Amino acid sequence: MPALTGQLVVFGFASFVAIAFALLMVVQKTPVRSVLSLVVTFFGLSVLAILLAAPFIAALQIFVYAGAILVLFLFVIMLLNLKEEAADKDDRPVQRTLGLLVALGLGGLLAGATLRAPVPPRGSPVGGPIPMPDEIPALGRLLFSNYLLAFEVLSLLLLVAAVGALLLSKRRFE
Amino acid sequence: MTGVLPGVAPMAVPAGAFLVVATLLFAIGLAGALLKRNALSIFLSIELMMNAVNLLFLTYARMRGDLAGQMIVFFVIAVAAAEAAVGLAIFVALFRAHRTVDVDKIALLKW
Amino acid sequence: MNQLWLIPVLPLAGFLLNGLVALVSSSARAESESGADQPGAPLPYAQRLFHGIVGVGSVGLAAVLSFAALVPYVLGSMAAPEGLAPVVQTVYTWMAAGDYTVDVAFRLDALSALMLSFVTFVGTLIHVYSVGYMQKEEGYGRYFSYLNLFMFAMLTLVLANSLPLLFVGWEGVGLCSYLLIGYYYDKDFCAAAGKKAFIANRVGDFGMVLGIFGVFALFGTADFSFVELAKRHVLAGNAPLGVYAVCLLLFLGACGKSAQVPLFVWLPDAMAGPTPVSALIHAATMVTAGVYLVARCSALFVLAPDALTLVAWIGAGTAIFAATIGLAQNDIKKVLAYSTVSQLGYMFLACGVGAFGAGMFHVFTHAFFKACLFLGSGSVIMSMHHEQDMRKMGGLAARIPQTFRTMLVATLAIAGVFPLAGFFSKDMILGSAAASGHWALYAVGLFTAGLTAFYMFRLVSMTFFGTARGDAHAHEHAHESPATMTIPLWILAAFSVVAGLLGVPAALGGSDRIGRFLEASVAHPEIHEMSHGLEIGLMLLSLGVAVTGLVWAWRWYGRATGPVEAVSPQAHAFFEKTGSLGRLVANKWNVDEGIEALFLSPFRKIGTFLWRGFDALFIDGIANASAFLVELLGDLLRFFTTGHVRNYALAFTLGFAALVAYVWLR
Amino acid sequence: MSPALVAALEGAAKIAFVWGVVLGAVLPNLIWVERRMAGLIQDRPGPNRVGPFGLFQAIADILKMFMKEDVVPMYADRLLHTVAPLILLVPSMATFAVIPFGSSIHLFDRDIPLVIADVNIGILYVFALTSIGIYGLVLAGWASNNKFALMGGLRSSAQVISYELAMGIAAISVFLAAGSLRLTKVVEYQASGTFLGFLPLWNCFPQALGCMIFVVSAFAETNRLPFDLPEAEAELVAGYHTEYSAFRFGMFFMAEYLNLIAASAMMATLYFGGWSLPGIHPSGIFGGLFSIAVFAVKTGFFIFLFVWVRWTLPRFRFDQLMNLGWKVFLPLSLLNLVVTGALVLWGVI
Repeated sequence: MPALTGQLVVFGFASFVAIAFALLMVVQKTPVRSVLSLVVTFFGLSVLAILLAAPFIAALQIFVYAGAILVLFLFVIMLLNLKEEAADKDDRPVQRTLGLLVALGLGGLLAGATLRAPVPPRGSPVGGPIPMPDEIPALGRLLFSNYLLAFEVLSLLLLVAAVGALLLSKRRFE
Repeated sequence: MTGVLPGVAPMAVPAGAFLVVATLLFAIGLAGALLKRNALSIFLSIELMMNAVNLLFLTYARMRGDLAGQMIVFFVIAVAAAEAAVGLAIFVALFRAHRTVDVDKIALLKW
Repeated sequence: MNQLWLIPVLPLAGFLLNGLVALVSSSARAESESGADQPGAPLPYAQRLFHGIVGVGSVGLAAVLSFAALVPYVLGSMAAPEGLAPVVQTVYTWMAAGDYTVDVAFRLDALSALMLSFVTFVGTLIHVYSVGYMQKEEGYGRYFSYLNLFMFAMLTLVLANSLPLLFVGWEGVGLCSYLLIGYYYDKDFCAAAGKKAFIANRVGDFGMVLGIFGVFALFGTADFSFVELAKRHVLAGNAPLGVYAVCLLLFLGACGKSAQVPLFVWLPDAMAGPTPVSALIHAATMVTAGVYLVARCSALFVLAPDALTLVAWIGAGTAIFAATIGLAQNDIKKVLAYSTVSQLGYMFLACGVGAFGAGMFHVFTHAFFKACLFLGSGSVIMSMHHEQDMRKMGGLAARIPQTFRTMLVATLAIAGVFPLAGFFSKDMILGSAAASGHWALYAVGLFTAGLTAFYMFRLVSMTFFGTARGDAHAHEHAHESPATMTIPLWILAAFSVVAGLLGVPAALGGSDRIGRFLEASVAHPEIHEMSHGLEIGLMLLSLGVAVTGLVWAWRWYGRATGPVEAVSPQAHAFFEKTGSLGRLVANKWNVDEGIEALFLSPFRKIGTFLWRGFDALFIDGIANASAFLVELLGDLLRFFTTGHVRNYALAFTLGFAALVAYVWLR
Repeated sequence: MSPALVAALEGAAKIAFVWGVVLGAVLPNLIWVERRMAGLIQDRPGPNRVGPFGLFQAIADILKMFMKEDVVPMYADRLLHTVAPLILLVPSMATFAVIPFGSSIHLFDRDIPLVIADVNIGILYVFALTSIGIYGLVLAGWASNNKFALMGGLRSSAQVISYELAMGIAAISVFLAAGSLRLTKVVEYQASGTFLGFLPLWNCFPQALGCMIFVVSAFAETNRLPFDLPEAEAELVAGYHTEYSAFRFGMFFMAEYLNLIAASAMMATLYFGGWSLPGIHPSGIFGGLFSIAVFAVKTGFFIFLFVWVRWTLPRFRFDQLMNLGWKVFLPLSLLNLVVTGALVLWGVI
């Protein structure tokens, strides 16, 4: 089935891009470039999301994450004029090696755990080809029924965060 | 209302592959968070970790064929927005006070 | 009459109005710097007029309304053979818990009608009297607002249709009593007296609250329909053990409010308040609330005859106990205070022998002559420039003739001289005690009647007869009180004469109207019939005892010419002869000291122990030890607290990894 | 041929058609139109030497840009400096993928919908791409290592983010009425009935306020006058592309025009019925072509409006711009949302 292999190819490419640019983000010394690498990673992730029948989330990922949150990062970086990370050597070698080991170890652990963990199937997905039918109305109905409380709390959280951010970044004149 | 994912084709890519990619990205983000010294870079790494988890949720949603996972991702993204706003505001305040965002030069979380 | 709720609400409105104006004006006066408005200076005339009109007007209007309500009721009730059914008026639902609700509902029946009549009437007179008595006082507005608040609470208490609402009024009058006793709050002993009253009442209220709970537990309701339920129990002839407990608990509350042994100690001290307050609250109305409560719950009490007997003995004991103390008091108001305690004992004695109607009758008559006596003493005190010691008075009869005459009438009434009010009510009590077969109680009551006559005439003699003692200057300037004070005196004196006619017993050709009227509301366990001959004989006996007391007092004190230290040589000699017993009586049986030794001092010691031994050593020790432990731990953990966020993140991640490993390998 | 291959071919053909028309026909002529219009409005001839009526002026301009020297400033971030114009250009080209440029056309026994990708997240897709475009502006300013450029970049991104909010909320009203994020559904909805009995059900009528906000915000989003603060010559030389020359500058130029065209197409689609015309529904191949023509005329009108406004209105001050966006448009767009919600609830639209 050519469509399926096509999906495989897309998956392979997208995950390669995501992982490669994620690595690049970590290795990168210039914060601006780190941000850009992460943006590319998000594009890869968003393609993966489309493969997972979540185009709405994919668009949201780009719209909110790449388009708003990371731009905010960029702004702050420019505001603070962070050209390059401090050139002096990392004077915490223990932290460095241990951190790397722990990250790798935990990554392996999690990979093993997630692969072993059984996922109770809710019902085998069936239906037409991708692009799939509209899932947005179903999401909307869920949002305003089962998740209404979470939604309202979230709106409150956003308000508080906005006020908090405003207060924190305000210059205080003595 | 049931939250069942509207009918989609069987997965062409094995779900395990998505899980592996997600954990890999999580591990990379974790390494970044532990190794970077610039507060902003650490924050970026945390964002990457959150997105890796998002991918995991999406995969499970696809595997189970319902929308709960996508819903959670929706909320995670919204919370991330709030978190970014406050976090970055804190960094700006921090930079004003210390002229640096190198976390190794700031040891205020003591006593 | 469906404006029952207006009766308590009117004084409440008066309280709010007076209180507000008083508050505003006092803060304004505190701010003003001008010399004319020195603190302590009386209020300007216009403001006094306002306070007086609002204070007297609201209560007077309530009185008019209540008479409009109760006159048709009383007439209808007298006409109907079984009496009229109670009028119950629900204002709104106060609280609802499950299917049980407490309404703010007012009830007009024979009992509350009787109380209502003299509470509003005497209350109005005392308000009028206060206008004259308090005119030189700084806190004129405050005084009237408190007095109005008291009227509101008392009327709520009287009209309440349920125990919880009655309790609101109960606490309300307690609060006002406290406020008014401590009216001169800048004097230490006044403030202390207020606290004493409040705390003694708390002991009683504790029982009262438990009693209300008990009633609810027994009958499933706390409004006065439980009386009907209790009556049915009488018919069924079975009284649960809980009834005893509830009766005793409610009686404990009544003891506190009505100053019975052992909770009577607060009432004499309460004389620290202004005299009209003593007249209204500590003689005529509030203190009778306990009797009212017992009468209200009479159907319950008759289920527990042993409890009733206890009530009778407590009452009798209080009566004679307080009367003996009254013999040796020199403060004019103190004598009246102990007299009040003694008379309240009489009332409980009546209730205890099952003659609730007689008890309430005595409440009714007592209100008039005791109010008259208190107001008269106030008039005396005022004319003597705030001198309360009778030893420094004497010979005032010519100086203040109106006060003298009214007080003399009231004294004869309380002494039980035929045909004044006290005679009928007191003899109804004594007769009931005798008729129920409690001859010992009768004897105590009779003896107390003699003592009453003695100490009351002693008071009159020391004050008005004989020669002027003490400050000659004060005597020369003694003058009669203004009309606002003498007119209430005359009215009360008149009622002291005629109030008893409501209850002329059958033996004297009357029909005991009040007793029949009250039958609808109070229980009457069994009817003891006495022959009219025996009844008249007993009456003559008590009259004889009373006259003996009067004559004795006249002999000892009537022409007393002794010095201030020993006014009457005979009395002095008598007390010398009785030695320690006499000293004991003169010292109020050392009750206060006894309470101090029995309760207060041990409690203080326990408190000190708990403070020094338990709190300081044990509790603080625990706190300090845990603090020390935490500090030790903190010193250990300080090593890990580098302050670097990356270390923390690493530790956090390690912990998380361990968790994942555990979950996986489990 | 397998269905997948047919679908792929069909998609490729549509992409070729759309980009061909946009890049090959509209874009060069737009340059000419703008310059000629400027001349007309400013009472001067405008370019009239190259070809008839100066029609080939655009080609000459493009050739000039290709041939000029490509300068990268010494302390610039070379990589980002190169990438920035591309980041700006690519999203603006990708926007066209979801805009339905006609109803459908019957060819080779198949109904071919005249839209490259009819995705269910249509409007969201457009906004996502718009928000990505910001990176181009910011990075161009940052990478140039020039304070004017940086200021321009920051300004433009602040401006775009601010107006994106009002624009997005205005657009929410549109798909609230249409009941779908899919742009084809939005157009079909507008073609489906009448408003108040005599007006076409174009969103510009029931949502006149939203339409106005969207149009004005689109001017701000595309950095066109009167909102071209980022490149305000008088203050910032040329804003974020101060340090760009030759073909890199050409890419910015191109991106601006592409954005303009895309914005015009979006306005036509969201508020003016897209390819539909009330009362006229021709069928067959002609029907498809007719709908394309209708869409082209509507889009063309808005392109003309852009040009017209540019040469007519003066520039805003930056604080005025921000005030307008946050204190006027944002509340008004919320009001529009509420009103539209009420209309939908009561079944008026």
